[in-house]
Amino acid sequence: MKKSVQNLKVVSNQRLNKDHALLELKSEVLLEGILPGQFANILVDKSQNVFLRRPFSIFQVDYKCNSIFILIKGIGGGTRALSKSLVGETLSVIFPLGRGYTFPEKKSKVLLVGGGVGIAPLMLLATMLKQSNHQIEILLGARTGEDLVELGNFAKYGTVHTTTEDGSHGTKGFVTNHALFGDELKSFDRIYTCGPEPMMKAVARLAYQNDVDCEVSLENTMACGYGVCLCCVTETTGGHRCVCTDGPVFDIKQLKWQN
Amino acid sequence: MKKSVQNLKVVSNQRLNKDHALLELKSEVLLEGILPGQFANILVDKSQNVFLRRPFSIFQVDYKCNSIFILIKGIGGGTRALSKSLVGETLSVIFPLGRGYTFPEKKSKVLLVGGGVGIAPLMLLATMLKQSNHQIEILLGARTGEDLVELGNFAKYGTVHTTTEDGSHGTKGFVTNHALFGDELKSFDRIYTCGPEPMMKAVARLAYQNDVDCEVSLENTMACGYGVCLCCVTETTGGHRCVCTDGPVFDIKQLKWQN
Amino acid sequence: MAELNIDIAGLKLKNPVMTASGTFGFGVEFDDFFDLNSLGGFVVKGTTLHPRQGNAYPRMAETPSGMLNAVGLQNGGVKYFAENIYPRLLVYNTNILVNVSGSTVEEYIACAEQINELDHIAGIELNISCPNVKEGGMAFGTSCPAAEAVVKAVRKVYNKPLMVKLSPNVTDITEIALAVEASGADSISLINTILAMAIHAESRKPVLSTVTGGLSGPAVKPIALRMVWQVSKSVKVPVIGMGGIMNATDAIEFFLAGASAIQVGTANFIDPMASQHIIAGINNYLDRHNFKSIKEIIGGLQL
Amino acid sequence: MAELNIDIAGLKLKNPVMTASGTFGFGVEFDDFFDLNSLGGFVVKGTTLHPRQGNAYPRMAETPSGMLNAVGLQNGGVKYFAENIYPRLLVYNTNILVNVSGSTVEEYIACAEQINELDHIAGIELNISCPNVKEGGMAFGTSCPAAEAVVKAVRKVYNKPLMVKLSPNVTDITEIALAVEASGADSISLINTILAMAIHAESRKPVLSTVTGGLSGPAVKPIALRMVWQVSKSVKVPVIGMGGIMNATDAIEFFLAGASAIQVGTANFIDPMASQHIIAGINNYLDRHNFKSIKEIIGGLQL
Ligand SMILES: Cc1cc2nc3c(=O)[nH]c(=O)nc-3n(C[C@H](O)[C@H](O)[C@H](O)COP(=O)(O)OP(=O)(O)OC[C@H]3O[C@@H](n4cnc5c(N)ncnc54)[C@H](O)[C@@H]3O)c2cc1C
Ligand SMILES: Cc1cc2nc3c(=O)[nH]c(=O)nc-3n(C[C@H](O)[C@H](O)[C@H](O)COP(=O)(O)OP(=O)(O)OC[C@H]3O[C@@H](n4cnc5c(N)ncnc54)[C@H](O)[C@@H]3O)c2cc1C
Ligand SMILES: Cc1cc2nc3c(=O)[nH]c(=O)nc-3n(C[C@H](O)[C@H](O)[C@H](O)COP(=O)(O)O)c2cc1C
Ligand SMILES: Cc1cc2nc3c(=O)[nH]c(=O)nc-3n(C[C@H](O)[C@H](O)[C@H](O)COP(=O)(O)O)c2cc1C
Ligand code: FES
Ligand code: FES
Repeated sequence: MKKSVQNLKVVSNQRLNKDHALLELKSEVLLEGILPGQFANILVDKSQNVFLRRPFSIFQVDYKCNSIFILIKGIGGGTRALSKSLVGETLSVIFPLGRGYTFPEKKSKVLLVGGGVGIAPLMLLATMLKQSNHQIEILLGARTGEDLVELGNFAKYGTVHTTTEDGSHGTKGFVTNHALFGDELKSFDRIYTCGPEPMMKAVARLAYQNDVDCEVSLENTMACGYGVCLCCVTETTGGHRCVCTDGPVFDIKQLKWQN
Repeated sequence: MKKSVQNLKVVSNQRLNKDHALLELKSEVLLEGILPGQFANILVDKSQNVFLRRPFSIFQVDYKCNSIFILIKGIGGGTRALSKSLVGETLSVIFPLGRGYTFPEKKSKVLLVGGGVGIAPLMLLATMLKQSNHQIEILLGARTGEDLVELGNFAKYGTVHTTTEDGSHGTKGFVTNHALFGDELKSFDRIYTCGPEPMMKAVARLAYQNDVDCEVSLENTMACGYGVCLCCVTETTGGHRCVCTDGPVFDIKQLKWQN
Repeated sequence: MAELNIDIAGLKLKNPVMTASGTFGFGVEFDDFFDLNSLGGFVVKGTTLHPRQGNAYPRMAETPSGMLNAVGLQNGGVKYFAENIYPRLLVYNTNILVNVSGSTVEEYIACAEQINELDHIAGIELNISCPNVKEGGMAFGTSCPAAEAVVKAVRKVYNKPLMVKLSPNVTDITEIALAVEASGADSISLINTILAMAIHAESRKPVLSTVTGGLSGPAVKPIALRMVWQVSKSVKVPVIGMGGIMNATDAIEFFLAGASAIQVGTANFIDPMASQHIIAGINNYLDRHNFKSIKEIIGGLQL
Repeated sequence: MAELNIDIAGLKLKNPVMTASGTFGFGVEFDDFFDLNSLGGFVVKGTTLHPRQGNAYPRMAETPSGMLNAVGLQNGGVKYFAENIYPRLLVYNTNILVNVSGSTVEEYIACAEQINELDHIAGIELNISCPNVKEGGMAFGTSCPAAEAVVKAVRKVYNKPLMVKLSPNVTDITEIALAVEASGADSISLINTILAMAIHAESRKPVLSTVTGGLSGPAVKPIALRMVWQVSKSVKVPVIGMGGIMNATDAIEFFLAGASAIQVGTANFIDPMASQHIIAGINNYLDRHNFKSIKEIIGGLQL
């Protein structure tokens, strides 16, 4: 789908817990072929301290209703204002942006690892992997059990495992403390991950060590979101590359994350 | 009442016509002795292009409910955002500010002349003049009949006359075209006016010519609203004076408006 | 419909709206959004003689009504531009300018010489004002002798319209403007970004890898407007104004202050369609006020 | 509760939060809002030898995240201050500074001499940076020799702490800072407002009666922060930072950049309680990060 600036109508805003909201945004333009990992850059016009757009993964696409879903965790002015969007309002959204996760060519066993709001791009990914009949294990980490959202929906697409830092849900610790990162790891054909950078680096390190393919989705701060400001670069084997256009999804082999 | 910064709760927001709204704001602090012509400086925190507070006359005070009323005409970012305030929200308001209209010492015949949203300070003025049994004539001017608001409430306090530029309500023309500004003008002890500056200047000129006392309420742009920035000055017989603290109400004799 | 076309010392613009270097990529990135031929012109990314990796991430900080950048002229070098980008620009029928930077006068010259060979490039915007590189850059734009040296040198090797872009980081912008005019600039564009800084209080670290960066966006508009006004009163060559222009009203302010054309920069990030809305809004303003041509409002501030 | 007290070259502040000249009246206007003794200090309105009417209305323009002012040092003159305002300030138990301006060195001297007689005034903030007056004002702050002349002259007649306030409208702020330090300044405050302009597109007129005015507020914060950082690395005297400080986070940024104290300016207009919230917020920050004293974060930026 060609990127464009659209005014999308908020058709629902579901509060999932104290700081997560799920927005459904309806488009007037026919949605087509949005890839998991692609994102939307949303204007925040009701917060005095926000100037730039804010990028959000496309959490889910409902082609029947012609709407996209955005999962928002309120952490600052922009995300908090957006998470309070009223049904009926319109939001100015540039989408779809960036390169998404790639799909395995043959039937594979894949591991999706999400940390915090980094679970956002994994829902659409899980949905589409399931359509191609891959075997999917999903590992979601958070600080506490209360911070874990949408487990039920993830369960539709694969086996869901969890870790929490306080042990209130699933394995206690970080995602990489989970048994999946033990001997079993080698059995996966590919790992897809998104979350805080230290988490993704830890996942990437273990993927390297176990020689498993791994794609990560970066969250560098962005000014434009479509490749013209050169603000969002990450160091790659090919030099500085824009996370917004060459990513946000990168194969860890492109990144200098070996150690 | 001592001026203070308060968070006032919006208890009602009534839309009067396409661009006028009437807000009722409830205070936690006991309201006392607010004078007509005094104003409130309100923070606009939901509009990206508004930085400074916006000043508004105190339209009415309900001491029983401990609330003040603000009449807002949407003309730009600040007024439009405020006129959309939701019931239940709080607004940061500094009030009461400035010097209000003064009251005649003896029982008098007074004329209140309001133009556009300049009618705002006249409602509380009319209310309080009525309490002291003065004889009150109220002349309200607007562009069209649709722009005239709150006529019914004004009628509780005095005889209401109107002028409209298109003649759709009352006398056609400006307020100074009304018969009240003919021979009858001399019969008034005092004129109180608020509205666009050209209107107030025309009223002041006629008041001078007919030797009638006249108080005007100015609307200079303000940064602080309480006398510390010196941005809102007007030229007076005593030099530059702050409209926010020495006014907004001035006796025309203080101003250099003779011609 | 008022007339929007304007001649900027040899550059024939169909309308006075251009887009600013570093905020518009190579233009091609906007193909999805609108037809680039609708623009008066566009200025491509800052180009240098040699390829540059630019500065390390983070290169951006959001600030009140603005942003800092410290991109540091990341680009493939002029040769890469000529070979890989230039061919893709041939399809556009509008004025394309290349923004040229360098660390030494020699680099400026060598880069300009190569651009002189590119027929479809309408002109050079000489960047003597980049605050985000260690050597050269802004230094050329903050002293009259340095500015004169580089403009004179490039003037000698470049035959087409030469627009010189000034740095706002100076005590007296008119001094530099006059020096640049006397040295052969055909037109003057301003402002580049203002040297500034952002700190992350919680981590006690600078937000940018380079500590300081360049401020742009609406925050700088009042400063830019003042400088455009000062410069356009001082020089005879046309002035191209920029700095925080977000909408047509902002653009009109710059024309009134004396700009013959404007560039849209940071606004492109907030709304890729900004330049389009601005063109439409200028038209609307001229019609509403019964002006027949954009020329009638240039320098039209009523004192 | 961390320690907030700090010594600024002889000025003993109970906390590092002052309020800025021209944004705090004579202080007395804030009595309704809070107890002024809670402040580290406050700087009263710009005062000149002779009374000044200031500029004509309009003197103010709102801009994105900021404002322009062109008050033009309206004040009753130093004699009026000494006779009518000073007596009202005797009740306060905090550092009160008088901000002194002049059109000539002689005026500065005469004004400072009279303030030298006022026991309850803790120091002078020498304003060599006002962009809103025709003569003098900013001119003293934009050239080293002029800055030196005025600071040396005032230093001779004034025995108490002398804070010199710099103009940001310069190519290299450290040059001026060093000149001022060498000439006897006990401390340096910055920044004053940035020369800027606003135009009303519909009426095609300048918004301000003076056409240009001084920009303040959050819009300038990144520029102010950069200058405070540059200056505090260059000079040995304490630096007092200001420019767009709206909340405690902003204040912390200035301390990290090297400011030993800060001044709250335009924020007073948005919230008269701003300085109070900032004091509380600084306390909270220090506690959260386990700092025992404000001194631990001054210049604490981690590069
Ligand atoms: C491609 C992409 C996809 C994303 N998808 C989602 C999503 O689906 N759901 C979601 O809730 N969030 C997502 N994010 C993150 C989201 O964009 C940020 O949380 C948001 O921009 C923060 O805006 P704010 O105004 O709320 O916070 P701000 O006030 O801007 O920031 C709050 C704090 O977070 C820090 N911070 C903010 N962003 C970053 C960053 N990128 N790197 C380091 N520190 C940062 C700031 O320094 C500050 O301390 C995504 C980001 C990217 C780049
Ligand atoms: C003491 C006082 C009492 C007031 N009482 C009321 C009231 O009760 N109800 C009410 O609706 N309004 C009142 N006003 C006017 C109100 O404050 C302004 O309409 C408001 O500040 C405009 O803000 P905005 O953001 O909507 O418009 P902006 O976007 O700030 O301005 C819109 C347009 O109006 C022009 N403009 C705005 N204010 C002024 C001004 N003061 N002088 C000249 N031009 C101006 C601007 O230049 C611009 O062109 C009062 C003003 C004062 C000073
Ligand atoms: C991310 C970014 C990159 C920039 N790169 C360049 C550049 O390469 N060359 C240049 O002359 N100006 C560059 N600029 C400056 C802009 O062209 C423009 O002069 C400045 O941003 C002010 O305009 P604005 O406020 O409309 O953005 C850059 C600005 C930004 C924000
Ligand atoms: C309305 C107004 C009047 C000012 N008057 C003076 C003054 O008389 N003397 C002075 O040194 N600075 C004056 N200033 C500058 C402020 O003290 C301060 O340096 C500047 O506004 C930057 O800080 P801020 O962004 O926090 O306001 C004035 C500023 C404003 C907004
Ligand atoms: S965010 Fe602008 S290039 Fe990526
Ligand atoms: S608005 Fe600040 S003094 Fe009147």
